[in-house]
Amino acid sequence: MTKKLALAAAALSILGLSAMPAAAEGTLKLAYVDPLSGGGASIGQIGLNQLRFIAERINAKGGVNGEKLEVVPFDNEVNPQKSLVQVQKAIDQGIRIIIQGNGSSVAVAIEDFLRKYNERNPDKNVIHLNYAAIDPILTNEKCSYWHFAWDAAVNIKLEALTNYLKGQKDLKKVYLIDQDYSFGHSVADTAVKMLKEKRPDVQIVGNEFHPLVKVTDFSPYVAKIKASGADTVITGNWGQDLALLIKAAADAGLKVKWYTFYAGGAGGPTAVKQAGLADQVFQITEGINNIDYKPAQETIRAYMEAYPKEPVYYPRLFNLTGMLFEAIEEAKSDDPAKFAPKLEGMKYKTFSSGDEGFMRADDHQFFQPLYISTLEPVDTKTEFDEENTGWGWKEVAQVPVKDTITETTCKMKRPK
Amino acid sequence: MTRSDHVPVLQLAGLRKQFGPMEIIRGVDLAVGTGERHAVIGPNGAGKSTLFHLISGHYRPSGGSIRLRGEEIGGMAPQLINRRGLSRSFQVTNIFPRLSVWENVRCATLWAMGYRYSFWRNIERLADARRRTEEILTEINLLDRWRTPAGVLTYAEQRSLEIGLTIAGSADVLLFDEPTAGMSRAETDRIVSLIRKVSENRTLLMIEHDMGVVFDLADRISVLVYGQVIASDTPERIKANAEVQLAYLGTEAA
Amino acid sequence: MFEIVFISTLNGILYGMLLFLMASGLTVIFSMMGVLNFAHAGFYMLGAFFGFEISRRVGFWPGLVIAPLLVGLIGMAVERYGLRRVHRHGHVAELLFTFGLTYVIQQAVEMVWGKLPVDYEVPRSLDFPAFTVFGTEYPAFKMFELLISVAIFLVLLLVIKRTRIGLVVQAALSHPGMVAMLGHNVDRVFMLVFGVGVALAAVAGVIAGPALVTQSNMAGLLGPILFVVVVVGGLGSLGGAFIASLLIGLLQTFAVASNASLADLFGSSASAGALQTYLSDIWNVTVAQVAPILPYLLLVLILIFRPRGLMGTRET
Amino acid sequence: MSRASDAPAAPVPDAGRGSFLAAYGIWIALAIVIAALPHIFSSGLALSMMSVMGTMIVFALSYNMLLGQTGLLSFGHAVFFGLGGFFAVHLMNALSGGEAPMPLIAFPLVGALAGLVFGIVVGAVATRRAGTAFAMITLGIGELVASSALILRSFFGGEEGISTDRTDLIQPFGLTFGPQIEVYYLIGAWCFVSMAAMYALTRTPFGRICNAVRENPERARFIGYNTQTVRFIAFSLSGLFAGIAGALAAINFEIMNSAQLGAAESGSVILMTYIGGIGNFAGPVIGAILVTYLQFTLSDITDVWQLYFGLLFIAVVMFAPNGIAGLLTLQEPLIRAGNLGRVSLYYPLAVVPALVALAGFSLMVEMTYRLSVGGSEMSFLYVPLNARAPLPWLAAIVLLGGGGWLFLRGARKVGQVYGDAVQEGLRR
Repeated sequence: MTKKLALAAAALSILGLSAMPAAAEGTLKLAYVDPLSGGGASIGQIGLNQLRFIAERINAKGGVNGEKLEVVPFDNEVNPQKSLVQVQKAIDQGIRIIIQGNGSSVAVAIEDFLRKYNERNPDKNVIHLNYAAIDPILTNEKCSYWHFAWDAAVNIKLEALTNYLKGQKDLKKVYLIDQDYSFGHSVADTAVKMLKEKRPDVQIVGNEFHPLVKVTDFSPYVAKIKASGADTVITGNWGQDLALLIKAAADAGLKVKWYTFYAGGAGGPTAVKQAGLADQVFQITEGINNIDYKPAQETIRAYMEAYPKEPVYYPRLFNLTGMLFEAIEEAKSDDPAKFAPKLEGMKYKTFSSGDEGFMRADDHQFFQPLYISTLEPVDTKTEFDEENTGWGWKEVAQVPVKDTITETTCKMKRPK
Repeated sequence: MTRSDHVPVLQLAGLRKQFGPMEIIRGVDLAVGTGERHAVIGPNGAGKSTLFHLISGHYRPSGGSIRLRGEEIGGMAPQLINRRGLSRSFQVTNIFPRLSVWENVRCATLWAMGYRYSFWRNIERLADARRRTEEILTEINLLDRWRTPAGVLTYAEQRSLEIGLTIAGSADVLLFDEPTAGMSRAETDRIVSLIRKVSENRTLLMIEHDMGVVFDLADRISVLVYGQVIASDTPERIKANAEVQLAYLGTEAA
Repeated sequence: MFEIVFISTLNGILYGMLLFLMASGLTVIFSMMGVLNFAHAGFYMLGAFFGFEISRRVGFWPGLVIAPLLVGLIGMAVERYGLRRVHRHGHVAELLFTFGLTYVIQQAVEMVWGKLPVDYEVPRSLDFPAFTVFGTEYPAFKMFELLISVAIFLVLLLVIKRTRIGLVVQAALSHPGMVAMLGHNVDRVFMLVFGVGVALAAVAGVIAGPALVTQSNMAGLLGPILFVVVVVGGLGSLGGAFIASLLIGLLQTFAVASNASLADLFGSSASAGALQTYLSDIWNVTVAQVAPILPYLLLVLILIFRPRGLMGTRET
Repeated sequence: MSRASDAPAAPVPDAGRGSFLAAYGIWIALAIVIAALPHIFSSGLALSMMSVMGTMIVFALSYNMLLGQTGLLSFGHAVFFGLGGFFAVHLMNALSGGEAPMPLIAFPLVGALAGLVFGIVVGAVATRRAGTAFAMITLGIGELVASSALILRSFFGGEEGISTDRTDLIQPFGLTFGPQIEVYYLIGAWCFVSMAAMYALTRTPFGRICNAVRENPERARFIGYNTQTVRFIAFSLSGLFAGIAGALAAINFEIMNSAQLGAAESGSVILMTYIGGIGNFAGPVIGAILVTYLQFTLSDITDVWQLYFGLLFIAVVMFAPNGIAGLLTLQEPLIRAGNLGRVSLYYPLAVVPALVALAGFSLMVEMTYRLSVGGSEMSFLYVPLNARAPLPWLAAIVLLGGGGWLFLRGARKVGQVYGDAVQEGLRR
């Protein structure tokens, strides 16, 4: 029996399963836990490409604190349980920085897991850097010292959007349509609340929820929007739920303004272009490629030389890594326990425009200028298109940092 | 006719079965006495198998009554009829092919032994079920094949097992649907003596095409033609019955 | 009111016809072979992607012909070298085989075309609004979709009722054993039927691709609904599939149009209790929110109360 | 009259007259293995992987009560897994702070109860039919529950799911269940108990009748059994064990999510069970271990691992319908005849070319994938190559074609040798 087990053990270790050797001296490993197979893989792959691009550039300049960067990808299939396994795997390999973005469910699971893990292993802390999950509970009810968020949370985006809409006088009737799950509901609830505060004159003529990724035919929903007489639709829909909605609307000849969270997400630009809705679909993000800011433009060009198919998708990954490396260099240590305090309150010139943002210490949320932009065929002013459609994002307005600040209910528990 | 005391254990009255516009069983009256060996004969398409399907609960009658010991069973589910003591075999072998011969027979003993859906008793510890299974296997002469999966038995062995499954429970009314179909002379003889043995102290109703078997085994014979019983009597009188000769034996003679 | 009823009916019919376009192939396969092709939606997706590849090289119309042919050939190969082999292990094995096939098709499509939607465009010649009712435009392409569905329904009916091969198919429906005995090469008929069935799915794919989103998850999105259609209609019944498609199309669009919830029906629940928070979810949910799960409810109900389906000829 | 006393040609099974060791040896060995494993594989990853394996063993075995034992193909088994886990998590949260005298180790019972109750409710509907209709009902119910889970946010926690802290309960014997090793032993213990219970279940009158219903439902009715009742009981009990598995998953991950009662999870258990083998009690155990292992590791090796996974499943359905366990039991007559050693010398004739062909095939797959994601430089089995160059493609075709050809010849030879050896064993 023991002999067999020993054999099995040998076989397993050949396959790289039992305890991995600790990280080689002089490298700083970053675990990238995101979907790399299955439905969400394209998004995960884009993020990974960007992260690798950043790491190569840093390494070419000598690394961080003299350490070379290595990005280690872990495929989580946007599944919370699989993510925890992958985080465990990363920790086993001696990695202590987890970069993750897609899926609030995953982010919450990792945040919870690391909170408990760090409590149970106080001498070996692991940090969670979140570049895309924007459910407000991440930085409110569930906020954790070991979690930092770089994308603006739902309530922050809506704060910015409604502040922008304050000045839009042609806005009279708003229709809300969202996916029937927690994110969709938090978009709808927050939007209703903020619109009532800031534009009491605006009528909310519909507040619709539809099942998540289950609807093939949106024409009945479009018929309802049409019947309501809305001039503006606000939606948190993403992926096919957005693409199908927009296409159905264009098919039915619905003429409204679309304020979206994720028109820039995978498949969004393709759908908008197919629907022919130039200058009608807006998104709110922390940056777009077509902002006239030299350092960003140069980086994007260099990036697109390495990865010709896609433009920079996540400006926030540049912010995240930039701040992370600054913190590590300031702390002269890659131990999260040492560099996390440096991140708290850090001010940083954002990638897209060079305007300053800051990491709020109260809830570890990064505040930055946000941009309202619209999709239209590229022209002389706009250099980069999206998804090879020949259409690109054009800035409509910048919402300054001060107009994005929201309160937090977070009571941060800091380690002693 | 000493074996039959003429108290009918199974009684059909005005039994009918329609499939769409087609009426297959057109008012069958039949009485089978306790302890009797009763054969149903008739030309192909007369409705013999349909009749068995009605009695055993496979089909629901369109009309008429089926009484088992005076109790109406027409339209009951097969398992309920089986639990009332009527068990049947099938014309096309109908066993549990990937279970061993042993498990086939043991499964058939369980309900009558009172083990039903028991999921808390170790089946290997059920000595009575084991004994009963061994008895049946001895009776159908398959004891030395007990480990074999039923599906790989020879045809004749499968027919024996079919009979074994039918008698393993506590049923005392047995319906055999062409037990000797497709067998050689020697195999037929063996099955006949098996049937003779297992139907001791039980009532037997069988469909059979082999007239040798019928006249050898049966105490009484009923003749089914076009969904109706045209005669029901002792073998000798059936042989002599002109109507039967015309309708059935006559056609075969020609 | 009339406006919303009219528009909903129209939308329901359009959606229902798209469902039928896919369900027809599934029904043909089941009625002939007794196989519920779990991977049917996968072939639909293949049709869409093949159509996309062909349309960007030589145009939409050749794609409409070539893509279903290609998919049909693949389907025949799958039947010949895969399905036929597992056939002897019974229906569960067949179902599992096609279940595995959905995985493989999905992964293969993702491998070749990636997971992002591709830019599959409506052909120029049909890219205009056909008519406008109550201010809502109906694109010509959707009318084309409707036309094709009805045409396929009629052609299938004709083929099944009037031609020799159709008679063989029909005979196989009621007397599977007899057909082989009559000297028909059942193997070849099976292969052909499977090929034709999946080719019909591919036609649906080529047409639905530009109208909806051509993406690697399109199979998973429509697949389950498809089973609802064929089971509700009655496995193997073309007429049943037609009616069930319309029924489900209308059910969904009308449900979406409704904003009623239990709270509206009975007034908001005042009874306090521990279950209050949990119940409030159910209480306040609108019919529109649950619209897309209604078909599954219908499926369960049908299977309980009318296991043969609406028009089925045999119990499943 | 009784001929039963005549000595039968082969001894009929006897009622547990074997020695204690023969009857329970394998279980003792299993307990020892479960206890010893963490001392051999001690990394955090290995521990959490083995914890998942234990959970999945229970889940797959519970599924096989339906598919393998009773012949019911369900596409919605994860419903009970998920609900078991959710109820466990909710109760853990309700009792947090350690006020109630319920230690963590008792929580799988909560899952069991939830699984049983929902098994009864769903089973009452689903088991009215068998075969394809049953499969479709379970598919429909699975979709229904999974979709409803997103609507009923207070119970299922919406997208984030419901999380909990397993250490926040009363802690008898100083077991905090913070460290993964303690959780592993909890899961191991429950896995052992569940395995034993499910094995025992196959050896009861009910277990045998399930087999009979699987083999021939019609005949089962004519030996007195209501097949619907049999299916119903099997379904309910299988829900019970799925619920235990769900609760174990909840304890292990400390979070439950609506994805866990969805189609993907249901599909995953079908794959596990079938790949392992549905005809043998050990099959699902093998399947759960292997598939979990592959799920953990394959994604590190290739991005298209799910494609290989699907192909593996299809290959099993086509060529080894009894799964891996079935292939192993094929060796049994050889072992009995004592010529396994000789025959197994021939296995490389089939296995080696198969591996070669597989290498060729996966080389093609990987190169196609590389081209489709844009790029051409890659490495395959540590060999760097360019996916645009003709040479690797040529090599792939040669590997696949040559390997395939040799495999067909080798497999035929192995089949012959195997058949002869079995025949020889029978003659002896």
